[in-house]
Amino acid sequence: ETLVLYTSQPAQDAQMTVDAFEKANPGTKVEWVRDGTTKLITKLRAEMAAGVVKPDVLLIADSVTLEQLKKEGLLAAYQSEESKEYDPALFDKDGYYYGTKLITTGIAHHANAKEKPASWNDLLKPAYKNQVAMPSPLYSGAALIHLSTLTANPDFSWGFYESLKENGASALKGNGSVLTAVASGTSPYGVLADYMAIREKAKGAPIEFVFPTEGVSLVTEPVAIMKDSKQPELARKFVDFVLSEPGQQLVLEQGYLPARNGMKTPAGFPERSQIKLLPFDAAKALENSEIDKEGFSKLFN
Amino acid sequence: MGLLFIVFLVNVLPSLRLLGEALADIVAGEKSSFWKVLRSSATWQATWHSLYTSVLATLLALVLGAGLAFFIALTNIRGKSFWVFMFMLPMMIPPQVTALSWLQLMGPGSALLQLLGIAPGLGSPQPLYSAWGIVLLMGIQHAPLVFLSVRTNLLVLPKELVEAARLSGASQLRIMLDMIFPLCKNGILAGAAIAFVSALGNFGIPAMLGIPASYYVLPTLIYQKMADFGPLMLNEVSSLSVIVGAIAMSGVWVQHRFQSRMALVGMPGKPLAFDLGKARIGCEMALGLIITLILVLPILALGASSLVPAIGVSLGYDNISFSAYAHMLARQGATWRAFENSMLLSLSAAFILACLVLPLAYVTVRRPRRLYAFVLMLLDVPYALPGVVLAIACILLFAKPLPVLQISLYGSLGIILFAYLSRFLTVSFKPVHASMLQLDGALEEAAQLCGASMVRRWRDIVFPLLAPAAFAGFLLVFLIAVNELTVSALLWSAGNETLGVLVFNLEDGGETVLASAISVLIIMMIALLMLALGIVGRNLPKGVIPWRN
Amino acid sequence: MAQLVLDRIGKSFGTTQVVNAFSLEVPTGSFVALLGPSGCGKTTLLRMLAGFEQVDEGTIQVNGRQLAGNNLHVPPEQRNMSMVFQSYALWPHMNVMDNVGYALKLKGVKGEDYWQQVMQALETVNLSHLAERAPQDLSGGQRQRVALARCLVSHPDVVLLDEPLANLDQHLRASMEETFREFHRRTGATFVYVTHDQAEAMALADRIAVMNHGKLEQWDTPEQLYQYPQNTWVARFIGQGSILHVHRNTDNRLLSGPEVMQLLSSSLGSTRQAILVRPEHVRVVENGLEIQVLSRVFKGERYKYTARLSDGQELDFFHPERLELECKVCVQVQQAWVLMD
Amino acid sequence: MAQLVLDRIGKSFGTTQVVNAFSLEVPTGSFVALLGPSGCGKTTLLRMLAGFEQVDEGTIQVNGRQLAGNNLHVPPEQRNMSMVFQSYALWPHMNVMDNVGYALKLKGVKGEDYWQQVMQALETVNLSHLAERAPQDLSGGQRQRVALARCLVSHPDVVLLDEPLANLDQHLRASMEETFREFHRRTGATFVYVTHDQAEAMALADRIAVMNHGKLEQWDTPEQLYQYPQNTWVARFIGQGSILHVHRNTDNRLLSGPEVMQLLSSSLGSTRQAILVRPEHVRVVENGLEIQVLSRVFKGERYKYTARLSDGQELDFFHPERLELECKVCVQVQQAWVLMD
Ligand SMILES: Nc1ncnc2c1ncn2[C@@H]1O[C@H](COP(=O)(O)OP(=O)(O)OP(=O)(O)O)[C@@H](O)[C@H]1O
Ligand SMILES: Nc1ncnc2c1ncn2[C@@H]1O[C@H](COP(=O)(O)OP(=O)(O)OP(=O)(O)O)[C@@H](O)[C@H]1O
Ligand SMILES: [Mg+2]
Ligand SMILES: [Mg+2]
Repeated sequence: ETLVLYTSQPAQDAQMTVDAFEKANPGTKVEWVRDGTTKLITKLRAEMAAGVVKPDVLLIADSVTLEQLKKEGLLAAYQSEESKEYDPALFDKDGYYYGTKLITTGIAHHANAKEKPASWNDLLKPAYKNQVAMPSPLYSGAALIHLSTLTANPDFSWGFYESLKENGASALKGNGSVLTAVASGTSPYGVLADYMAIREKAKGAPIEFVFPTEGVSLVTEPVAIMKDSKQPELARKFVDFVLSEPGQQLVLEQGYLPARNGMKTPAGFPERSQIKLLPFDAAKALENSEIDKEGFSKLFN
Repeated sequence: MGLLFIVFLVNVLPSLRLLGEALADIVAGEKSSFWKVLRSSATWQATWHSLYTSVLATLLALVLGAGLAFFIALTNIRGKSFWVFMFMLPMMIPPQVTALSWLQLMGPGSALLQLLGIAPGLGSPQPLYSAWGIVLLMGIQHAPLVFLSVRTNLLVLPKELVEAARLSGASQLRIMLDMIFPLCKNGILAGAAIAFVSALGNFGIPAMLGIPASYYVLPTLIYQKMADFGPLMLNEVSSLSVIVGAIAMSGVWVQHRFQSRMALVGMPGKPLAFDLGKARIGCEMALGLIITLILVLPILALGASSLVPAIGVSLGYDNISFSAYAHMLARQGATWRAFENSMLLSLSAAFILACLVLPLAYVTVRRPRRLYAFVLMLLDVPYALPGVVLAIACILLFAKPLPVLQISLYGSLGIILFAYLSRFLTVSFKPVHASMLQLDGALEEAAQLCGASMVRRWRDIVFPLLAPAAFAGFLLVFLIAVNELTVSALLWSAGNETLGVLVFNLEDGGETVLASAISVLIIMMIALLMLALGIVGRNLPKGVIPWRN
Repeated sequence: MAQLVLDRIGKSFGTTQVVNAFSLEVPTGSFVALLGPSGCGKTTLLRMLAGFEQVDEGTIQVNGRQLAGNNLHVPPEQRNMSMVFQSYALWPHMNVMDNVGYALKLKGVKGEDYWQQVMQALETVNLSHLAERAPQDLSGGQRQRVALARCLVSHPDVVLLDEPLANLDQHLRASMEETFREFHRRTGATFVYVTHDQAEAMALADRIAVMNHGKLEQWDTPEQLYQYPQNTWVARFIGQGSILHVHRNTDNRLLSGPEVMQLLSSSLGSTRQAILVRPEHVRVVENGLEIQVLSRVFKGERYKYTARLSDGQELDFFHPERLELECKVCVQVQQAWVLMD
Repeated sequence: MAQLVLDRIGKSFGTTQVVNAFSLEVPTGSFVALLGPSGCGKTTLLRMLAGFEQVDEGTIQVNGRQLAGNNLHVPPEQRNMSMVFQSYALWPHMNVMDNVGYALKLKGVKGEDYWQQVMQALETVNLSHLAERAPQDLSGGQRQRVALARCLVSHPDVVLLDEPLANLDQHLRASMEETFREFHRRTGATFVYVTHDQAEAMALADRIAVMNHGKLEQWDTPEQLYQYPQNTWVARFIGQGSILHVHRNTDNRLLSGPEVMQLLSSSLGSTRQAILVRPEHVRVVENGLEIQVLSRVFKGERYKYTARLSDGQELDFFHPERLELECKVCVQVQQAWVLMD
């Protein structure tokens, strides 16, 4: 029996997940394709246009994308037993998708940077003029969620982005570019996903990660089952596996915050309870995504 | 006719499929995605940016590529083979790497600038994040395309033509302007057309340098559209691609417009040797500097970032680490498989194309028809499209098993090969076509009278005379394809990963160090391969292997 | 007798008519020269024979088999002809030997046989010592000789030669002419020989076709052509000679010496005619027509002079001795040919 | 007088010595022909003069200024020479007019002036009607004429011509020869003219250098060369003529008719010598040396015959009438030149 998985996890992590699943379910085989979320969805769209749908399970970066697919009726609902152990904010209440880990977006800075930013609003100070890099929501799903989270938040709203722009912040392509820019000192400060900075720092890179005082935005790397899956049974098993305790243990080993309650945190991260999350609503974010992107591209073009 | 059919299949079909997708909802009138795209001001701004950067980058590539070709082929500079070899290599280095190494070179972390004491402070504005940066890097990246094309052309110039001009009293400069340029017009145009089309479709460099400066070109805009997960995404992406295709076609139209058949009667002379006199050593140093900038520095940067424990750490004696290489050897399975796949794909694509392109060039030159002229313009479209878009077209075409044969290309290496054939057809076609335009027809006629059938004539006369150009095309395709990323990114599947995909996936996952290590290995392997070819190629006709004189 | 027949062949490039209703019947095995001024269409005609150019009008037949015309076009490789190109068209990627032997290779000739035939062809053109050279490293004449050897090595029905000796010196030329004659005799092939050199044409050909502006002007044996040119243009073109205008008084075409002398000394009447006086028919004598020497060209064995008659017309003649310019001498004309146009 | 001086020039390609200790002094403004068999090194010599090939040994000077030799090499563009190439070397990307006018453009000639000079050059070669054509669309002879016009339009000190008339018909050739003479007179430039055609060389040149295997064989005026060749090779090469072996009996070099006739009828002694008999010095007479006709070639105005003497040697001669092969005739030889080798 073969299950087809489309995932945006880094290749090594994906391989780990798949190996563990295959081990837990002898006789099954997982064919997986790894790519950026954008490309995966593009591939999926092209397949759909050609009348063929390959994947059974999606495990991709953000919930907004899945919300869109759900709206189009492309996903299958499944009420997993494991969901009991999860914060209801982390999965779709109809069971269309489940968050598997917590990837927050905070502030990274070069180890030698003059300033030590502590809050989002620090980035608007004159000392940071022309020094801040961030991933562009036009390319990165996580960045879009970050944008939606902030703009929907009355404490920030669009004014925050306008000020950022005024302060000369630049939008790079994705989180990878921001990491490189910060670590190499091209831009000493950056808006970045937590695990990237923390993992690099562990390897010795001159980079620090800060969870800003106002809170962080969050992507959950959700898993979902395609409606046209030819292996629905196996697909459900996969979802259960990812959400199960051993599955979450893997997440931990890979260096991410697991989504499941009661798990430990990986080295370099603060306690789960100390991370303050900014509120987020996937459905609303989807509704606003056009306006958000438009607003952003107007601002930064 | 069969030939045209193959070309149609490989080349035109994907473009048509995209056009179909773009116009799929045209019945929706005002609301259709095609109109929507056309009405959007972002589209036109990106179009303008695309044109601007591509044209300028083409000019730069022309100056660099043609300049070096002239320099190396026409002067009495020493070590010609070496220079040719060195100048072929930059094509191997993925644009992102070049971009990155330049960014690092000119950024605050630059070891070189720090050494000189002129390193900019942390976070100071990066001059490369601009249209000019894009132009600069694309120009350098595509210069070898022009270089090979022009060089091939230069080698067949009858020396009397230049000598006659010298006797007329033309200075070396005038000879360049009045003789060499016009006589190499076809090669220059062909090179320029490839460079232009490459620049038009280039995603890596504008993404790296343009996005931070909020400078969007069509490929980055297309990518942006793809991040728009809605159901209309494909139509909009296709519509934008239609614009790219249209620009590419008009570029190629310009090329065909100014290209002319110009049979060079007379024996090709020994490469002309302008005497540089005392300037020679200076010129050699300048060449060395250029090579350093476009080749050595990026490779050093790559090497450096493959040896550090983590990105951003500056390399020193104490922290040098071979862990990336060790890691790679440990999981050699995937690396080796990717290497095999890429080799297989690029070599077979290059080979099949060489076989396809020779008769195509022949037919279009010897029996010109209007239809051919049109087909020739279409040839460039798949190369001009951003790779992702071409990949979409291929998925659209092949996601279902082939109608009659019931074989599914999708999910196999086959579909990647198909996409490569489609994409690189023009790359291998251009040099051959340019050479064909200058082949004296009497040579073939003489064979015809000896009773040589079409096939024999081909084998004995046309093929050997076009071989250098065909090999140049082969090499170009091979070099570009072996690292190819954007097309294979959407088309690969487990077990079918290519080198480009491997590197990209590592990079995307933040594993820059590993990615650099693999890149270094790739470059080393290819360089070794090319050297080996040079040795094996001792028996090939003169001029076939560019770096053997 | 079976033959090569051109029937009202026409060819235009764009709007210029290059060959115009050209008809010719060439008996099999004959040696024909095509003579005409530069740009008159000789090469074009040859290329139509070889099949490189489509004929626009008319037909070409060889031995009753139609080769071209009426929408038929037998490709060159099936015509069994061979050709020496004006530009030689040597293959730069093959050495001399391979160039010459290519046709043999195509026919499957191999080994000792191949080698012998090639070497023999190279020997006839005196090039066996250069068999391994690349064509780029040969002198102009040597290239031409390679082209010749290449043409002769196969055994074609029809051999087309486009100025094959233009770059050779007189001796090589004479010996190549001999080679042609010999080869022609041996093979019985039909030779069509394009040249601008009349001496060559006359020395070699059984018959000569004189062409002008794409049209056939005269088709005759060399002797006939020289002695009895059909019109003024041919008279001017073939051989040297002066065309003089004299009073018309007879319907004879060939005028005897006394007749010419009488015409030249009498004044021009209302009815005129043109006569052709060949320089060899003019003798310097003690008493005769007085003329004044205008120019002198050294020709080795003799000088060629142009002189002015008393009425201002110019007359060419040969004389073994050196005469000073402007001096006056007396000449006698021994015969002349009346031109009708 | 200032002049072009070649001093012991040598040149090898690989191991073959192509030009060998070649010395020549050419007075300024003279018209020199370089005559020699195919492959003897004429083109190579010309290319060294122009500066396209480095000389291996020796020096070249013009008007006392050294151009080549002793590690000096003035590049072609600074030599103020011009050249017609054997392969024409027309620039395919320029039309006829631009080809011709290029040198003028380089000199900054513009507008009306430019146009006039170019058109004039084209008119001298009869090509003004083709000014707009591309060289590819010209016939062989037309291309050659364009090359000529191109060479003549600038005003070079030295004009180098490599078989410039090889592809032209006799009339065009004659008129081009006239053009050269005229041009030479007008400009006073030094002309070095390579040709394989002796008639041309003799008609045009003040002096002729005869070359063989890269060596200078004789350097003389045309008349001298023709009448008094220095050795057997030159005698054979220049003009037509028979070389006969006769008994040596005198130290005279120029033999009178009776002397020759006597030598020819007496038997060959132990000491032999070679004599050169030009065909024009052989007359068919009633009584004389009996010979048998072997071959006949039609030459227009006359026939050229080869005949066998009673002792088996062969003799060439001209005769206006047609003689049958194998028939016997009597001839008289009017003079001969003794060859010393
Ligand atoms: N690049 C070369 N390598 C070797 N030999 C060469 C090269 N170029 C010319 N030769 C030889 O040098 C000799 C002289 O050549 P050159 O072209 O000067 O002859 P030429 O007198 O002009 O003859 P032609 O009348 O046939 O043009 C020839 O025997 C030729 O084969
Ligand atoms: N491709 C072409 N387009 C237009 N005109 C052409 C073309 N080729 C030849 N011509 C013209 O056709 C005429 C005949 O050319 P052709 O080559 O047959 O002459 P030719 O008799 O061989 O002359 P030559 O003795 O000079 O070689 C010439 O006036 C030439 O300019
Ligand atoms: Mg011709
Ligand atoms: Mg020569």
